[in-house]
Amino acid sequence: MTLLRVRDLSKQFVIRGQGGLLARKASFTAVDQVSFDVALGETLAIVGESGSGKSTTARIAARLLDPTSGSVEFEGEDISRATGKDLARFRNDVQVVFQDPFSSLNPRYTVERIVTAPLTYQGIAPKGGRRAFTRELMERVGLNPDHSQRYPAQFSGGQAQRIGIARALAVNPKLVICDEAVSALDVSIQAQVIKLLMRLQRESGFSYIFIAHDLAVVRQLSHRVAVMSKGRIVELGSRDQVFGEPRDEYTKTLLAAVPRINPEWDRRRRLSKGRS
Amino acid sequence: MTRYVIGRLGGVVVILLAVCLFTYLIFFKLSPDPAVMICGKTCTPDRIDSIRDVLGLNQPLLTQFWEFLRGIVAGRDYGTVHCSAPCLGYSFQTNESVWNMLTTRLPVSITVAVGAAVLWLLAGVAGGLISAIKQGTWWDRSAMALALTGVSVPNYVLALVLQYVLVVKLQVLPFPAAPAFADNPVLWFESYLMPWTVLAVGYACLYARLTRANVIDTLAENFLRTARAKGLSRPLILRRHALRPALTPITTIFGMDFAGLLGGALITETVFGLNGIGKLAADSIAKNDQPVIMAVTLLAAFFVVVGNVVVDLVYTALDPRVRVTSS
Amino acid sequence: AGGESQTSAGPGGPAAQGGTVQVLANAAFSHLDPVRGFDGGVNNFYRLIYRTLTTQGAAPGTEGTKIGPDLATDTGTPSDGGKTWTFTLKDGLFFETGAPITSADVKFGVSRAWDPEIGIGSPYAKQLIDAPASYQGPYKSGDLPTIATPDAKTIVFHLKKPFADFGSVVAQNTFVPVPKGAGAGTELDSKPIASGPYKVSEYKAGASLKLVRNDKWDAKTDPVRKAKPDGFQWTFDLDGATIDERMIAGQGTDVDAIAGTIQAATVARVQTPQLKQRTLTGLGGCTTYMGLNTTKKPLNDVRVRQAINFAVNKQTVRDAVGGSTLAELATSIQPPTVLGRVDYDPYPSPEGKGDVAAAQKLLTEAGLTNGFTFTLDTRAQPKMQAMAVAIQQALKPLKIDVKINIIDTSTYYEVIGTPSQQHDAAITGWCPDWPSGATFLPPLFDGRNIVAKGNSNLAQLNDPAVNAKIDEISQIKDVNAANAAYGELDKQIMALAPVVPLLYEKVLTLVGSNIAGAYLHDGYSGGIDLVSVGLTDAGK
Amino acid sequence: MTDELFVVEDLTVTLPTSRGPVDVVKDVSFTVGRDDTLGIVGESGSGKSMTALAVLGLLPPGARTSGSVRLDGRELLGQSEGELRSVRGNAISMVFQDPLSSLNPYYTVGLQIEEGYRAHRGGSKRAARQVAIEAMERVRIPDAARRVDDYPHQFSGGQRQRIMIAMALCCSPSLLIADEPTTALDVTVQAQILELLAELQTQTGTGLIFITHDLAVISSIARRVLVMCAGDPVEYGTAEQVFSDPRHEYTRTLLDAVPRIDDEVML
Amino acid sequence: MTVAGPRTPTLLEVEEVGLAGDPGGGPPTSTGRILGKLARDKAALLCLVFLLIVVLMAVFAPLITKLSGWGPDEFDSGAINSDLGGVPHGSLGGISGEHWFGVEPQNGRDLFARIVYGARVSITIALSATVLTGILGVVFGLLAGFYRGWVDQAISRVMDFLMAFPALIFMIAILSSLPAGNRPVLLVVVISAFGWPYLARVIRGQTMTLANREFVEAARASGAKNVALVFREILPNLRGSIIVMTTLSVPGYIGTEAGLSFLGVGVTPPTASWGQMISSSVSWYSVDPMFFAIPGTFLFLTVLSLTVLGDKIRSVIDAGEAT
Ligand SMILES: Nc1ncnc2c1ncn2[C@@H]1O[C@H](COP(=O)(O)OP(=O)(O)OP(=O)(O)O)[C@@H](O)[C@H]1O
Ligand SMILES: Nc1ncnc2c1ncn2[C@@H]1O[C@H](COP(=O)(O)OP(=O)(O)OP(=O)(O)O)[C@@H](O)[C@H]1O
Ligand SMILES: [Mg+2]
Ligand SMILES: [Mg+2]
Ligand code: NI
Repeated sequence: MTLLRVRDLSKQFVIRGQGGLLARKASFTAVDQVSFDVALGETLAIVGESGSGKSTTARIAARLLDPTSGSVEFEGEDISRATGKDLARFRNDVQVVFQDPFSSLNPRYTVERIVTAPLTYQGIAPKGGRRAFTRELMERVGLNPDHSQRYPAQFSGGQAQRIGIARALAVNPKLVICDEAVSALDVSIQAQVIKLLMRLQRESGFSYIFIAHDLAVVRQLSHRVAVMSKGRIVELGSRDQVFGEPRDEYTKTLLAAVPRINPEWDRRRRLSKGRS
Repeated sequence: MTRYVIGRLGGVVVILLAVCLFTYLIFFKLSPDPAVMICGKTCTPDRIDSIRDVLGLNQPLLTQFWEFLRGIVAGRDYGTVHCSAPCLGYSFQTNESVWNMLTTRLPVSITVAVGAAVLWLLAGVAGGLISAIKQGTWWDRSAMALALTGVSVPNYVLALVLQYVLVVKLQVLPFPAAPAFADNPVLWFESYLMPWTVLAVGYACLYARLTRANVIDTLAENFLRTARAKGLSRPLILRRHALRPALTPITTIFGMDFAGLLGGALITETVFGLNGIGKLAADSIAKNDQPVIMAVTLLAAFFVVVGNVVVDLVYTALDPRVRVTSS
Repeated sequence: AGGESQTSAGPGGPAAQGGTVQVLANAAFSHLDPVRGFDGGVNNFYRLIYRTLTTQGAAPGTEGTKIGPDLATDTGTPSDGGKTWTFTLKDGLFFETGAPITSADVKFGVSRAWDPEIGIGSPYAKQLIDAPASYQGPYKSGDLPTIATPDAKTIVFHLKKPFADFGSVVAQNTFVPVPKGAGAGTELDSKPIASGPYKVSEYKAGASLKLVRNDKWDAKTDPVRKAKPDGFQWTFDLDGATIDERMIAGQGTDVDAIAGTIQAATVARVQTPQLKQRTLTGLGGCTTYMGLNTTKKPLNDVRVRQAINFAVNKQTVRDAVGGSTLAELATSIQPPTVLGRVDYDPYPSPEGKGDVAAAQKLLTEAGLTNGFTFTLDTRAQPKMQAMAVAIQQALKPLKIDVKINIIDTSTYYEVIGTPSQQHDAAITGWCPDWPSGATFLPPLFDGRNIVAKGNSNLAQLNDPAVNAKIDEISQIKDVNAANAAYGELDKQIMALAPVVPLLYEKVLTLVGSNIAGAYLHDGYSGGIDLVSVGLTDAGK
Repeated sequence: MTDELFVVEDLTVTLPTSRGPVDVVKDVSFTVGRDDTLGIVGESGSGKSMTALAVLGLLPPGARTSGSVRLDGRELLGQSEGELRSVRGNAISMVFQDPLSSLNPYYTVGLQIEEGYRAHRGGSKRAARQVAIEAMERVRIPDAARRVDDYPHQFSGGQRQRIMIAMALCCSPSLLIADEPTTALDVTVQAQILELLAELQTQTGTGLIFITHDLAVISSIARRVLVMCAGDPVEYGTAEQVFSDPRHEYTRTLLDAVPRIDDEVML
Repeated sequence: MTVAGPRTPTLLEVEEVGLAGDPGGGPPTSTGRILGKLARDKAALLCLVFLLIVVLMAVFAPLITKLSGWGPDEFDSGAINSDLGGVPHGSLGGISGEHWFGVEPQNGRDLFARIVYGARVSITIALSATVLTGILGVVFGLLAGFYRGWVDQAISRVMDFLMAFPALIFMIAILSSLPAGNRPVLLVVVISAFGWPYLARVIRGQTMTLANREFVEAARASGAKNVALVFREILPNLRGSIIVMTTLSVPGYIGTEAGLSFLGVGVTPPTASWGQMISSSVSWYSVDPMFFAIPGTFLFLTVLSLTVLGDKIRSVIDAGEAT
């Protein structure tokens, strides 16, 4: 069952043309004829070049930005023109984790207030009170629950990112759009968060759009993968197909460039571990 | 952009028309019959009638309003006298051409406004900035206490006290008058110094507090850390990175305040006997001199409305994030 | 005249020839056009640039209010039982333009008073001189046939009915000569054509006015105007407090300055001997009173009005305007400066502090033991409000609840002058146009003068006996006898208590240390007589 | 080792919180030589960024530090703002972790790159602008000549990160501290940036402190590695040693958790 | 692969409630914590105490003046010198055991009683006008800045229109043509009607900037409706300007009330108000400085207390962030 259907999405930004203040406007195509589907309970990963339009696509899919052309359907309804109740329902069902951790947190609010904001906005009261709810949520994403009264500026980059994740998971969305949601996390916490995401998918049928540069992570949790370059989807296929037999030239370059830990050292470590 | 400006200017005209009409209604309908006031102490009903006739007060209100508007563009005739465009009529009280009254007084108001604005911007922004940097120190506290005193003192009180101290007691300044700059620049400066100061104090205090609040907010931003990390000099950091975001909102207020002052500083001009638009307004209200009230209102409205357009343009120019969505 | 109205002698000795007198003024002149302007201040000023057929004297006290010839050789010759008046012009009279002043110019000047657009000043010419009903002034209706000018020196006025004091009427501003054909529209308001010793050299409306000598004026033709200084310089629209400060400080050209009455708060500061030397004080020549609307209940009961007259504490009212230095307690309607006025007190109380017992008795008689409520109109001016509050406070013990209704200064007279809008009482004042009961009692108390708009009979008193008496006095040919009769009429009216006379306000003014020849002129609301003032040392 | 470029000894950072002061960095010591690269890895929130900020005296207000930080033998800790100014952006440059909030939204990225250059190198506006464009080109921002006049919010996350790098590089510092500079970059661009950094190091002998979570990147560029956990330096050694024979439990957990592209898929 | 199934809350137990439930959503700690912190701050406590005194004065005015012996409108001719223009007898403006704060020149009314009664009028008018302009200014400023487009156009043009009138002139014109009615209420309404655009424009400008911040977008993605975005996300970031502008508007409105009273369109005499007292004392500044100093001091202290308190509250809220 298709949850989200994106068709022929394009986005052009108005940019300054050459020739000073009074110059004519020019436009720049950030997203170009992008189409994809996300099924219920599925993870679609979007990988690709930096600046290729991944975040822009995600924003449009979450209806935070209006497309220049194209359509976005959620549960069969075109949401690119939805208003009022329909839009509210859509917003409740779709949550976003933003790429830039600090900018997306209101500097005036404590973590507790930030994390429970979606509940407040959707008129849901947390069982057991806000404090307990927040503490539990913070624990799940690996944050110290004692810090629930701190303000965003008092956290590290990775912690701020986890606040963003916690916020997205506070309600029960059908679709979570994760824009580089785990990039600032150390690998062990990253693994914990990924496990959490996958468990939620298993148990509650969440769908994800997962934007990431870490191809190893993508391979771990995606069902299908879209590869973007210069505003277009150059390759879209099942995970095994994209990783196993990439068709597009850019995908191949990408896969070839993945850095690895010095294999020699790695082998030695495994050996020593085995010994100890 | 050009279209936006043209649209806004169209809006200005509409607002001015609305202001005109509203003023007209209020002062010509709600307030007493000017004919009676012109008529004076010993007056007969006949005479009131003939005065009304000459002034066109017997016509329907809208016709009168239309005549008034037409006069601005095309000039008009009053009884035996012709009033050439832009005709804002004649004062009921002094029989002077209102246009002349405005043009002779405007330079005084502009001088007062510009001088005061320079003073309060310098004092307010500098004071607020220093307070913000030295937040919580002795300097900060005393500067903010001073700012409070400043706003709490009504400016006519300040005017009289200053006058008493500086002019009467210490005799360092002359009694305020409005001499021409060309005649005696030193006297000109000395004469305006007090009005400028008195007018500037209240604003300076407000600006200092606002600047302080905004700068403190800005100082906590991450980008300020970046600026420091680049090894920029302190003045540059403050001027470029701290002050610009802090001052952008202040431009809004400044535009409103300055434009408002161009339309006359009522109290200050009255207290110091400066013949500007503000004093003209005060006098014409006291005498219920409707054509003058009308003209003063229009002039003030013009400055404010145009000022607001300028503010909006400047604001979008100053804040790139606003700029992008506005196009 | 009352003994208190003594005008202090001018400081600084005799005025020298030359120099410029500075005048610091609160407000600008209303009009420079003589048929438009009509108040004490502007009348005083007009004498510097304009001449009229006759004029008041130039001296302190009653000497000053005596009418004497100016352009005319005498104060007029009546004929036809006082219905026709003939005046002859002196020789050697010229406008500032150099043109000679003829009787035709005088006639032209007077006829302008009929122009509804500009004839808004002194009303007497129009009221007294016979003219076609449709006459609209020389610019619209041309020549006024009822004023004859048989030759260039003679002018003959035909009145509607006999008027004994017409010699005083021709001293009014409307009788200023204007060159035939000139002065249409607002011309004279910005550029007067001088006939007096000075002419306007620079006029910035609302800011300043500069007078310089009119060399076409011949001192030999003018026994009244001393005209010692070479010029006058007005600075208008100064703040009252600033004027006081400047006068006290007396720096720079302010030593050559004169100004109006000081503010109440300044009184205490001018008590030093040095400043006392520079002060002039005297009566302003007006009466401040509270009109009681006799058509409203319960003020229609004369006992109630009398009770109020007894109860008002005039001391506190006086304190409200600045105390004993700035006002005297009023007892009669006519102020002491009016000729023929009788000094008496129909509703006496100790020190004018109000006699509550007497008032209570009258109220009990009227059946108002429990008091009542009435509304008092007053101007939106601190002084006026303070007076109203003082009255309110004084009537409280009688359980009279005074509701103060504040009306904008600019519309005050219109409101209280419209019987349909007027409330129960109002505080206002009246000044005579010349010091005679003729310009005081009939306008205020003639029941037949009650009009729907612009009414000045605030009490709306329409008493047949009073009306008859007014008619009777108007028939009296002898001016002095008439004035004496007005003095008696004053008593007759006060018995009806249509008003509560509150104060005779005084003038207290400071002059610069170099000012000479200054005295207060009774005819000009107590202003310093401008035609006599000058400088001690003209070279300073 | 006497000619070490940069030495940190027993650095401790204490931050005030509503529950009293907290040591977020405890007794950290390390050295960086010329043309040398130190990798700092560790738990999120373990004090990596605070260590970096402490070096330049950019900690949040109220923070206290102790220990010693020396660049070319010159003590930096506790120096006045004025003295630090000549070091910041000149001898030591820094790439911040959170690019969007670290860029001033009111100015074009061009100006923000230029101003650092001009503060230390002087020169005309035009020259500085040229430098800015070149720096942007070096970090692979397409169409740099046009985009130099764009504002931060007009860039993608990775592009902003690269602008931060360009800003840090334009004065050829002797020490570059890069706090997660490539997290938002795809692997190809990342490779190019890493190459660029290596090039710079060989050309100018720049010392590099590279903070990241990407252990693969560390293994390929760092000569020495510092592992942090909850403010403590749990392991410090050569890359080879840390990767092949981790001594501390935490390092081992970390290395075990690294996802590998060829790992078995859990899904 | 699609995993269909009932959407049961698994991560955390949540229960659905209607929109009515828990609209607050603010930091749960705030009120209690703020009060607690303020109580521990000496300066803030002092300010609170002073404001409390003023409020009590206003509330119990009749009682207090019974104690002091003189009513606010009672004349005391014995206390002033009629021959010197009505200056109070004695130094310090007639301060004595009988008249604690001295008397008013020209009529000898008791200044203490007038201060006490004046507090009623001035504080009510200034505070309600401040609150009203504050609310109008903030709400309309936020809406205009946030929605842009035609909402902004409509609100901005109305603001232009209101601001275009020289406010004082029009207050006089309107007030003098309105029936007397309840003057203080009328004053508040008129002052606020002309006063709010000033604040609104500032708020509008800052809102335009804030509306483009990413955290607003984030909240939108969390399901916040526009109204919530405006009032929950943007508003807290404006408090610096709001606190400054509103605290400083208190003396402004007291002054406006004074000016209007003076011009005869404000409160009717003999009602006392601080503004009216200050403006009538101005001309006496050199002869009877106490007449000015006493109401001036009260006004100053009130404003000072409000501002200091505003700053303290702000810094207490900030406390978590800064330290
Ligand atoms: N202003 C502050 N006040 C109090 N504690 C703070 C403040 N800023 C950061 N911290 C705390 O200091 C610790 C170290 O933060 P730091 O930013 O150095 O972590 P990091 O190692 O860079 O983590 P990440 O990899 O997530 O960026 C964190 O636990 C954080 O919560
Ligand atoms: N507001 C804007 N105005 C103009 N150009 C923009 C704007 N926002 C984004 N762009 C441009 O659109 C392109 C796509 O940006 P987007 O943020 O979608 O990239 P991305 O794929 O998320 O990259 P990254 O991985 O670096 O975050 C970029 O080249 C960027 O510069
Ligand atoms: Mg992105
Ligand atoms: Mg970090
Ligand atoms: Ni007039």
